[in-house]
Formats: sequence, structure tokens, C-alpha cells
Amino acid sequence: MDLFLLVIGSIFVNNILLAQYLGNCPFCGVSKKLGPAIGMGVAVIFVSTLASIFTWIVYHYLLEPQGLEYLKTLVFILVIAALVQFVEIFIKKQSKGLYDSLGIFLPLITTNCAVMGIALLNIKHGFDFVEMIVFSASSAAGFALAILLFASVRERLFISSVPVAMRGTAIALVTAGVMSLAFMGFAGMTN
Amino acid sequence: MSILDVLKPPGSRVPVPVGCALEIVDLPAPDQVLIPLEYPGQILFRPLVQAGDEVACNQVIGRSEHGNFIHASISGKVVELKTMWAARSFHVPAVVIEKNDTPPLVGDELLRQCDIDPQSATRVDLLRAAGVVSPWTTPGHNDSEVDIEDYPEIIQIVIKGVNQEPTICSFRLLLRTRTEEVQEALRRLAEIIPQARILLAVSKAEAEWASESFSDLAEVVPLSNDFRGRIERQYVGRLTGIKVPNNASYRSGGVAVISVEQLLDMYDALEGRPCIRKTVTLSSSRDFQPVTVRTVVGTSIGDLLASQNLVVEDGDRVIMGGPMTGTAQFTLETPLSKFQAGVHVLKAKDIVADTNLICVNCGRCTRACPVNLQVHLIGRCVEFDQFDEAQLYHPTACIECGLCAFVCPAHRPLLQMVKMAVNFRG
Amino acid sequence: MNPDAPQSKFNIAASSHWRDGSSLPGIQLTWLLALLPAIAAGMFYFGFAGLRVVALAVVASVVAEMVWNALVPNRDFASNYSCVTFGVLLAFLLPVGASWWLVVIGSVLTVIIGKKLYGGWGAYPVHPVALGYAVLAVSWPSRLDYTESLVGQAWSVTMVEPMRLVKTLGASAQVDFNLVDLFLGRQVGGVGNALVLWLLLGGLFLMLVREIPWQIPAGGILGVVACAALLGLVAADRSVGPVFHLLAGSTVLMIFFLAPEHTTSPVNPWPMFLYGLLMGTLLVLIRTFSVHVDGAIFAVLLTNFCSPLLDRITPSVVGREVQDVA
Amino acid sequence: MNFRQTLTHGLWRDLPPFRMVLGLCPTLAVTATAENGLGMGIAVTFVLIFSNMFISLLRKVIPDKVRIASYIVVIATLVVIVELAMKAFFFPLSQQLGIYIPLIVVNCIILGRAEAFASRNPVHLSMADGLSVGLGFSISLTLVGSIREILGVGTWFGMAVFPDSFEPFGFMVQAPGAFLCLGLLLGLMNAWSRRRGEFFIQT
Amino acid sequence: MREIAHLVLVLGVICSLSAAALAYVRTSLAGRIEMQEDFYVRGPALERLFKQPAEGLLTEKLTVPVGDQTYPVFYLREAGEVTGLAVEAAGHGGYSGDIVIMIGLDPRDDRVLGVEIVSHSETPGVGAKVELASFRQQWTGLTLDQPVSLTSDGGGIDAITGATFSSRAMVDGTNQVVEMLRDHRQEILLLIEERSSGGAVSGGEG
Ligand SMILES: Cc1cc2nc3c(=O)[nH]c(=O)nc-3n(C[C@H](O)[C@H](O)[C@H](O)COP(=O)(O)O)c2cc1C
Ligand SMILES: Cc1cc2nc3c(=O)[nH]c(=O)nc-3n(C[C@H](O)[C@H](O)[C@H](O)COP(=O)(O)O)c2cc1C
Ligand SMILES: Cc1cc2nc3c(=O)[nH]c(=O)nc-3n(C[C@H](O)[C@H](O)[C@H](O)COP(=O)(O)O)c2cc1C
Ligand SMILES: Cc1cc2nc3c(=O)[nH]c(=O)nc-3n(C[C@H](O)[C@H](O)[C@H](O)CO)c2cc1C
Ligand code: SF4
Ligand code: SF4
Ligand code: SF4
Ligand code: SF4
Ligand code: FES
Repeated sequence: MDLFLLVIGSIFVNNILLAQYLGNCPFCGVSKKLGPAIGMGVAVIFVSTLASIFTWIVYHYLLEPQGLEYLKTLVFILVIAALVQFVEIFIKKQSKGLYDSLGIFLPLITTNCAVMGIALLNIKHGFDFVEMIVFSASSAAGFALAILLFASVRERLFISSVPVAMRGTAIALVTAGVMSLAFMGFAGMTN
Repeated sequence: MSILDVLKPPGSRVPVPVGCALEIVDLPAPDQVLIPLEYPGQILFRPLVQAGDEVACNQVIGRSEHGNFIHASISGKVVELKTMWAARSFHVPAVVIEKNDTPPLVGDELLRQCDIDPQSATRVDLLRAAGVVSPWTTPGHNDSEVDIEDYPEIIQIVIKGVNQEPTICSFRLLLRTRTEEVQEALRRLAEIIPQARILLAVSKAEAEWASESFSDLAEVVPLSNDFRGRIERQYVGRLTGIKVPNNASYRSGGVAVISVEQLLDMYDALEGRPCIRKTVTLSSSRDFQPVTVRTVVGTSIGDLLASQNLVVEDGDRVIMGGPMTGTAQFTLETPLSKFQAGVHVLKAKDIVADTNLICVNCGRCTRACPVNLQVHLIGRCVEFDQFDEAQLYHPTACIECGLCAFVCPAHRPLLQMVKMAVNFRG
Repeated sequence: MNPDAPQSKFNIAASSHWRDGSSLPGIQLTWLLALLPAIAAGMFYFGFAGLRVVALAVVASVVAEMVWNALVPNRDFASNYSCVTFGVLLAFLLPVGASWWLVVIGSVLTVIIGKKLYGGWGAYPVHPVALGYAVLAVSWPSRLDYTESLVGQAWSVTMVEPMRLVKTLGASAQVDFNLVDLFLGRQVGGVGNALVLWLLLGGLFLMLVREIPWQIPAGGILGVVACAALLGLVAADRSVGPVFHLLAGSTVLMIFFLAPEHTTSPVNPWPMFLYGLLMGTLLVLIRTFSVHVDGAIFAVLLTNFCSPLLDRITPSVVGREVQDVA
Repeated sequence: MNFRQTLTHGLWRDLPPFRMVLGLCPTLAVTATAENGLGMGIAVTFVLIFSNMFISLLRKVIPDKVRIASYIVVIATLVVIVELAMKAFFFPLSQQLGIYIPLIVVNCIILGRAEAFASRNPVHLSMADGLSVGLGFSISLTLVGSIREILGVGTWFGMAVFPDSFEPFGFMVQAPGAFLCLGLLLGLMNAWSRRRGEFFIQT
Repeated sequence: MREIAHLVLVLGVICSLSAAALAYVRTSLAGRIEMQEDFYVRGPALERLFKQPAEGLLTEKLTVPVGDQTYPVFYLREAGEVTGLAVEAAGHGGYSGDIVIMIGLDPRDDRVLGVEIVSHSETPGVGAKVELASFRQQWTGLTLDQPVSLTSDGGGIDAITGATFSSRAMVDGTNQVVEMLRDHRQEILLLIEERSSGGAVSGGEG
């Protein structure tokens, strides 16, 4: 039941994008069309879960025993960067189709606050291994859900009479705010 | 308008047919006619006469590469050859004839002027010589020197016994007033194409009478009174199982669709009478009882309306065809051709102008569309230059019924937007 | 223009030449007509105080709209009356004793942020009234307490907002309320959001004249009933019965007036039904599990965001196959 | 770009985060108050100037293949230093900024400037660029923070600006208010740019 | 091969320089960071509870482990007698996370001196009202012999309107302290005695 609440909590209540403000650049940059937005969402779920597993292991079995916790920022970003490289190479070798659909999003993910943020939050919240996996996957799923809805709404905004000055990113940000307001509806659901 | 009409919901005021008198008024030929050398599909006709020529009624004055003919509808002198905007806004050549009393062409002469030997004339030859569309023509096909057997097989024939447009009654009245000829024509049709299933679509109000009169000659199918149930592409699709968009032909599915009028024209043609007359319903949005008249092709709509004392004022809209799919005319000189069965005058007071208001996403257009297009999205894509995006919604399937624009509370020119999506593709 | 073409004195345009008589102002007037019974009932129950909020909200909305139209060139005109409808709907959600500045700020947020910033009717992704009210609720929650604003009202009914009492005392508190009272609107609520019967009359009128499609209310009611019934099985101590959910708070307002708003709801038949279903379900879930007392507004906001996605479920285009082959 | 342009482009033409639409997360997350915004701005400016400096210094030494990795090491080192220094000297601020301090590492602006500018320009220009972009970022964050704090709390840098009867507009200091504030400011900038005949509107 | 060696060499040098720089910064700042943490996080609360400057108080710190949790405890000694205890606890169930509170208590008569908020992340204007003295003064004078609860749950603490969750978290923290003191009160007093007789200099361990 606790894990269930963790899932609900991280997808809806504390949505990584709309409540924690992580991963906003890709959220605004890759949400003009539904297709790429789905690609980005899937890529984030995949990479974020993997990255969390690696960084969690590195932190608990390398940094913590050595008393090097303060280096986690440095080490995590290197782990993520390396991981993304490997994943890219691996996917390219294994599946052309997957690479074509996900490949272009992978490099973007290196500098995605969401991935790094989830890795750091795992440590901050002191999750054990299972909790960590559940939290990472569902937080990233929250990202995917948000960007999916957002992209479908933005597609409509392109064919709406938005005032010229508000067109593009400006109205997208306002809409993201409204979406974040809507997600407040889930507040307290896990209590 | 009854008190209940006020309560009628927006969007439910579906166009329903106007009532009309049960007679067809025969008009005398006018003093001058203007005969457009046109077909839909922009098939080219060459004029066979020059200014100054004397022509007799029924004389061929135009010929297409496909071996079809157009006839003079009165005897007289060719005053002028000119080009004009025909009713559907095609630019076509036209022949102006001023009436005199030369006797009309009759008998074998009719065939000979088309280089057809009266002795060996096939049934297709007879129809061609009379300028009649035959149900077995495939678009773009050369009709000369073939007979029925050479065409792709026809499995079903749908005969339109009721007009699609709510303001037009000509087909209905032809069924009523020329019942025996229609019966005879149906018999002939069954002889010519024995394997075909013949369907006769009639208005619901007429269903009982029609079954009595025609049930042994054709399957009588009643159509609902409201426009939605009378859209040709819709009911033909429903009855025959062949659903095609506007720009595809039924013929590829073995289906032929003709009107009662065309059926009667065929009958006349086989009897040696060329097709030079046309039945049209005149109607107006105000103060005018619709009347159906029969007159020669080439009569200008100005003459036509004047003959029934239907006054057109500045700012009115004169529509060739019906109000749902017809074409507005900019002049009363436009002549009647074989393709329009009605003239409707929309008085200035009743005109609702197209606007550039925002689509409010009420979805009425989309729910009204008989072919299930996402009309509101196509309209928005066109409005905001997203033509590639618009293709995802299959605008080519539009059958131009006009219902989307009819129901739009923002009065957006939706049909035009859908057509733009088609024409500005990629 | 073809230089040879004669000047025409006729009115030329493309088909179709007939219209069904509907218009944008017509739509809003129909909605206002449907809101009339509730406005009247509100006056009956709360006297001038209720009317004050409605009038203030309407005036503020119209003024906000006019000011924007004067400053920013746009194609969304005040003459379509949508800001009037929004004013009334917003007022319905506010407490009877709402401070004037609360009403004014709410109306301005509704019209300017909710509507005009997006380009007006037809462009906004969520119901402007829901947006305006949600912002107020987040900023001044204590100012929106219905119970407090009706203290002193002389009714012989439980003078606590039903959903609030249920929330604080648990599901068993629902026996404190008589369902008939709830149905007649004799319950603590805003200016018009809980006048169940009167809103229902208006809603049915809208459905009858087919101004709103039946699928959305049908889905909404089914969603509320089904979800409440299911929760009754698994979490009986927290969840109240389906009928109570339907009659208490803003449910009816949501189902008949907020959900079917044209711009923010889907347009295809199944998506409309699913949209209603989702909204009803979310309403019950939010009421039962979240911190909010009456989740209607958040259910509206959340479901609005799903409409473009739901609207991708479309009936297949007739004749498209033939076309693609040809 | 000459030195003057380098020094000023970050203040309007490329003003982050509005024009670049990068670095949105800290902009949204830490601007509930003006002080937090300024603090984050200064932290980012510090990292920007010195990361640009080191990367420009090392640009001839670092092989292309390990370019990004090296930049990340340099940036991350600086970020950790900032993190520790904040804890040691500005503890309350570091508490407020929380997880967003380590996240400067992935702030798209910093890597963006390293890649687009410092890796191909001499040291003095690179540092000027870092200063300019960092200053622009600080100004933006302080502005957003000020607006949100004044409306949402009723104070500015902790000083009361409204009489006590004012009930603050709490929405502004919450998540949705951040997005809305940023969106509206961007809209205003766009409108202003259009008036001046510049074309900046992002689509 | 030479190329790879070159890559590794460059990256290695950068990394080692970075590690060295960080190690240096870290060692030189570690002490300050810890002091700052106590000073800013707990200092203000202690100051208000005991009405004395925080600098002196912060060194008088014990940590009491109970189960897998530890409770930091600070104390005030006057004239050989312990006149104040301050126990810190994290109240769970807040609207957004734990609310860390510090409860001050006079061990002589076991009455609560007051409660202070050490840290929280509640909504400004809503849950953040737990900081208001008007709310917190409900604690003053309580005797911690049995758990407290909100009025709506049948207890004596009035919740803040619109912030039941935050209020509940405060109650939760209080009850942790109640429980901890019930089991460990004597032990703590003994430890303090021991500490003060053994020399106050060794206090302030982490
Ligand atoms: C008298 C008459 C003769 C016609 N002859 C031909 C013809 O020979 N070839 C042709 O392609 N269309 C001819 N048409 C046009 C067709 O009837 C039909 O309008 C056209 O092929 C478009 O077909 P659709 O409506 O099925 O798309 C003729 C029309 C008329 C009225
Ligand atoms: C819950 C529910 C949802 C329905 N949704 C739709 C729908 O989205 N589209 C539809 O055409 N029929 C839907 N129906 C079926 C209609 O009740 C009915 O069969 C349909 O409107 C037939 O009417 P028609 O002849 O006008 O097509 C639904 C029925 C139910 C019970
Ligand atoms: C645009 C605007 C915003 C206002 N905002 C507030 C506010 O946030 N809080 C408030 O108490 N009064 C606000 N007021 C109202 C006055 O400042 C004053 O407080 C009010 O008249 C007293 O109302 P009360 O008696 O209901 O407290 C606002 C007035 C205007 C015009
Ligand atoms: C935006 C928002 C913020 C809220 N913040 C808090 C909070 O900080 N603490 C709390 O207990 N409840 C909070 N609530 C919950 C809400 O006021 C709820 O009705 C009460 O908690 C129930 O008594 C919040 C609700 C909303 C919509
Ligand atoms: S005209 Fe409109 S309603 Fe008719 S088929 Fe075309 S898009 Fe559909
Ligand atoms: S185009 Fe017209 S009918 Fe269609 S959704 Fe928009 S406003 Fe409604
Ligand atoms: S918009 Fe459509 S209907 Fe109008 S002229 Fe162009 S193609 Fe024809
Ligand atoms: S309406 Fe046609 S003829 Fe007239 S200007 Fe436009 S394109 Fe030219
Ligand atoms: S700052 Fe760019 S994704 Fe967070």
C-alpha cells in the first residue's frame, strides 16, 4: 500500500514537473507536437530509472562509506552523462527503430534537471532500493504524463487565436501554470 | 413559423423541403438564348457554328472530343460566339441565338448531322445524338463507336426521384406528372441493362403512391424529408454499399446514378427527341410560392424569374441550384443549362454573411458532417496556415454538402476552408 | 478580379447559403436563460446579498473584457456575451458574503487570464471560471468558506456545508442531511452552486434544446455514481453514497454547466462520454481523498486538460479508404 | 561580437531565461522571494564566469572527444564549491534554495555558454560573456522573485510593502504562480519588442 | 592508442585537479558548515525557548537514540540544576513533508515552556501559519504526561483553519516527544549530570 501511495504521490500529487519544477526546459522545448513529446516522455522514463539505479548504488556503496557525500553532485552528473552515452550506443546497435524514435532525445536528457533531480531526491528522501526504483519510475512517468497532456493542448494552441505577443513560449508557460494549478487537485491524496 | 420553432434548438433546424404546387408550368421559348458549351468536369466542346449562321432547333452546335453533342434549343440566327462564366463558375464558350421561325430538325436528320447511320445506329448512338448522359458512361471515356456491352458492367442503378436540395421539386413533380412515361422508361432501362438492380429513391411523403406505381419496375426506397437523409452521396452509399468521396466516380463500383429527368431524357432520346428542355423550380426566401417550370436550355435566369414575376433587388442573392450547394450568380444573364434544377432567390434580409469569427469548438460542424470529418480542426488548420497538418484529417473525403457551414454558430466559411485544405496540400 | 466581369449588384458568396439561425450571442443567451432559475432561486434564498455578488461579478467581467478589447487588438468580441455567462457562473461559486474585492479579482482573473490571454472564446484550454475560482481558492481559502458566510441564515437544516462536514466528521455524517433538502437547494453553499433543482432545470433545458450534448452529463452522472458506489465497497468509512455526491455541493453545476462548456470539452460522441465519465470519477476521488472539500473545480480543470487527447478518438471518415486507393 | 556587445547581450537580446528558454527550473523554483532569486542568480553568475574562464583556458588542451565530459567536471566542481560555500557562509539561503543548488550543474545555460562561447573565445571575452549572461539571469530572477514576493507575501526583500489589512495573493508564491508570472513577463517582453520592431517571438 | 592515452590523461588530470580543489574546500569549510547548521536551524528556536543567546546553548547538546530515530536534546543548567530541556522532533504527515519542531520544557515541574518550529515546507499563508504565536501558544503550560490531539479528533488543540494537515503534523511531533520523554527522561537527566561533572568542554558532539 505504501508503494502504491508512493506511485500516486509521485505521478500526481508531487508531479516532478508541475510541483517540483524539474525538467522544464524539455517540457517547454519538446512539447510542440505530440509525437516528439511522447518520445521524450519514454526516453525520460527509461534513462531516469537506469540513472537512479546507478547513482543510488554509487552513493550507498562508494561515496557514503568513504564519507564523500559532498561529491555526489560531481559524481552523479558524470554517471548520468556516461550512462546516456552507453544507452545511446547500445540502442543504436540493437534497434534501429528505437534509435530513430528515441535517439535524438537522449543527448538532451543529459542536461535534464528531471533525471538529475530524481537521482538527488532518491538520496534526500533516504529511499531503500525498491522504493528508489518505484519512485524514479513513477516520477518519470509523471513527467511523461504531464508532457503528453501538455503537448496535446499546445497542438491546439497553435490553431487558436492567441494574441501575437503571447504566442509560443509565453502562452505555453501560462498553460503550464494552469496545468500545475489543476494538479493541485490531487493535493493530499496520499495522506 | 410556429411558436415551437422558437424552442427548436440551434443546430436542429435541419433544412427541410419547401412545399410546392403539384404542376409543371410549360414556358414558351424566349426570343434569345445563350447556350453554354459546358459539362461539369470541364470537358471541352468545340462550337460547330459561327456568328451569322442560321440554325434550326435541334441542330448540333457543339461537339466534344468524346463524341458528345450539344444542340440548339431554338431555331434562329447565331448572333455571337462568346465566352462566359457559366452557372458553376467555369469559363466556357457559349453560342447566342436570336429566334426566327426556321422549322426544327426532325427524324433521321438528327442522326445524320452527327455522322451516324440511322440504319445501324446503336442505342448508345441514339442517346449521344440526342445529347443525353447515359448511365454507363465512365468519366473521360470516348462514347463513339461502342455499345453498351463494351462498358464496365453496371450492377446497380439508382434513380433520383427526389431532389437533394430542399428548395427544388422538379424530380418529384416529373414522377407525378409524367408517371406513365417514367414507367415506360424504366421498362426500357431494364431491357437495356437486364442484370442491374434498379432502385428508385423517392421522398417519404410519396413512398406509398410510388410503390403502387413503380414497385414492379424498381425497388422503391423512401428518403427522409430532411436534407441530411437526402444527400446523394449519403443515400447512394447506404443503398448500394458504395461510399465514395466527391471526386471519385460511382462507376468504379458498378453503380450508376441518374435522375428521373435524365431517365426521361433517355426515353425521349430513344424515341428520337433530343434533349433541349429542362425542368427547374424557382423559389425565394420571402413572399413567393415556389413554382416549377419547364423551358428550353439557354434561357437566361432573368427571363425565367421575370416570367413568374419574381423580383430580384440589389443585395439579393441569386443562387443557381439550391441554397445548400448551389452557386451564387453575379448576373441575371446566366443561362439555364442541363445541370441545374433550381433557382433560389435569397432576399437581402435573409442573408447571413460568412464571418472570420473564432471557432468556439462547439463541434456542431463535426457532428453534422455526414462523412465524419473533424471539420472544426480542418478549418482551424487552414486559418493558421497548417496545411500539412490539415491533411491528417482527410479533407478529400468531403462531399461538399454544406451542412458544416449550415450549423456553425460562428458562421465560418467551413466548406471553403475544407476545400482549401484539399487544394493547398503540401 | 476579371476586368471584363461586370460589377454586380447582387450578393455573391459561396455555399452553403442557408444557416440554421444559431449565432454566438444566441448560444450565450441560451445559457443565461438556463441559468435564470438558479439566479431567481438564489435571490429567493439569500435575498439581495446573492444578487449583489452576481451583479458585481457580471459588471466586473464585462468591464474587464471591454478594457482588454480597447487595449489589445483581437477578434473575440464582447457582444458574444460570454463574459456575462462567466460572471454569473463565477458568482455562483462564491460565498454569499464575498468581499467586493474578492469578486472583482476573481472576475478579472477569469476574463483576462482565463479567457482573453488565450485569445478568447474558442481558444482557452480550461474553463475560465474554473481557473478564476481555483486561483481564488488557492490564494484566499478562508475567504471562500460557505458555512461562515451563511451564519445566521434561518433554515431548519444543518447549517454546515455538506461536503465539509463529511470531510471533517467522516462519511457517517451524511445522515445529518435530508436528501430532499439537498435536492431543493436547502444546503449551505455559494450564491448558486448548490441550488440543485434549479440548476437541474436549466441543465435539462440546455439538453432539451440540444445546446449541450447528452453524452457529457450522462457520462458525468455515471462517473459519479459508479465511482461512489465502488468506493462504498472498498472504503466505506471515508466515502459517502452516490446520491449524496450528486446532490451535495457543486456536482450539478459541474455536470451541466462547467463540463459541457464548448471550448474546453471534446466534440466527438465517445470522447464526450468518456470526458464526462472521467470528470465524475475525479470529482468523487478528489472529494474523498484529497484536501479539498468540494473537488468540482479541480475535476473540471484536470479533465479539461484531457479533452484534446480524448478527442483523438474519432469516428472513421466515410469514403476515406476509397480515396486513399484512388 | 566585440567586447561591448559581449558584455551587454545577456541583458536584453539574449536575456536568460526569457529569450533563451533555458534554465527554467531554477527560475521557477527559487523565485518565491526576491532574496532567493538574487541568491540563485549570484550563484549561477559565479559558476558561469569561472566555468567560462577555465573552459576558455583549457580549450586548446581538451581533446574534442572528451569535451563535454571535461566541461561537466569543471562545472560540477565549481557547483560543489558554491554549494559548500553557501552552506558555510549563507546557510539560510542554501536551505531555501535546497536541491536547486546542485542542480545548477544541469542548468542548461551554463553548459550552453561553455559549448557555444567559451570553447571558442579567449579568456577575457569568455569571462565577459559569463558576467553578462549571469547578470541578466540574476536580474531576471530578482525581478520574478520581487513580483512574486510583493504580490504573494506582501513584502520585498523581507520588508513589508502593504498595510496589514492586505491579504497576500498566495497564488503567486505557489507553483502555478511561478509559471504564470514567467509567461506574462515573456508576453510583455514580446509586446515591447514588437513595438520596437524587433522580432523575438519564440514559437 | 596514443590518442586514447591522451584523452585519459587530460580527463584524469582535470578530475584530479577537481578532486584536490574540492577536498581542500571541503576540509577548510567543514567546521563552519556544521556550526552554521546548528546556529541557523536550531539556534533561533533555542533562543526563543530559553530566552538566552544561542551561542552558549548550542554546545549543550545530546542526542538520544530511540529505535532508528535520534532526538537532539539541548539543555539549560542554572546553579547546578537543569532548568530547561529542549527536544527536537520531526512531525510527520504535514501538507508537504515533515514539520520539525522543538519543544521546550521545564524538567522541574514538567510543564511545557513553549513550542518552536525548526523547519517546515508548508504552503505560505496556509500551513505556514503554524509559525504564528497564536497557534503555538496552545502548547505553553501543557503537561506532557499523555498524548495530545486536535479538537476535531477529540483533543484540546484547535487546528488552523484550512491547514488541518499541518496542525496534525505538529501534534504528531509533540506526541513523539511525549513518548520519548516518558521512556528516557531519567536517562537524559543522568547524562546531563555526568556531562557537567566530567567537564562541559567535550559537549557539542555531532
Ligand atoms: C448529356 C451528358 C453527357 C455526358 N457525357 C459524358 C461523357 O461522354 N464522358 C464523361 O466523362 N462525362 C460525361 N458527362 C458528365 C458525367 O455525366 C458526369 O457528370 C461526370 O462524369 C462526373 O461524374 P461523377 O459525377 O460521377 O463524378 C456527361 C454529362 C451529360 C449531362
Ligand atoms: C453510455 C453510452 C454512450 C454512447 N455513446 C455513443 C457515442 O459516443 N456515439 C454514438 O453514436 N452512440 C453512442 N451511444 C449509442 C446511442 O445510445 C445510440 O445507439 C445512437 O445514438 C444511435 O443513434 P443514431 O441513429 O442517431 O446514430 C451510446 C450509448 C450509451 C449507453
Ligand atoms: C485591486 C484590489 C485589491 C485588494 N486586495 C485586497 C486584499 O488582498 N486584501 C484585503 O483585505 N483587501 C483588499 N482590498 C480592499 C481594501 O484594501 C480594503 O482592505 C477593504 O476595503 C477592506 O475590506 P474588509 O472589510 O472585507 O476587510 C483590495 C482592493 C482592491 C481594489
Ligand atoms: C494550494 C493549497 C495549499 C494548501 N496548503 C496547505 C497547507 O500548507 N497545510 C494544510 O494543512 N493544508 C493545506 N491545504 C489544504 C486545504 O486548505 C484543506 O482544506 C485543509 O487542510 C483541510 O482542513 C492547501 C490547499 C491548497 C489548495
Ligand atoms: S461540406 Fe462539411 S459537412 Fe459536408 S462533407 Fe464536407 S466537411 Fe462534411
Ligand atoms: S467551426 Fe463553427 S460549428 Fe465548428 S466547432 Fe467551430 S464554431 Fe462550432
Ligand atoms: S475556396 Fe473552395 S469553393 Fe471557394 S473558390 Fe476556392 S476551391 Fe472553390
Ligand atoms: S476573388 Fe478571384 S478574381 Fe477576385 S481578386 Fe480574388 S482571386 Fe482574383
Ligand atoms: S533548467 Fe533546463 S531542464 Fe531544468
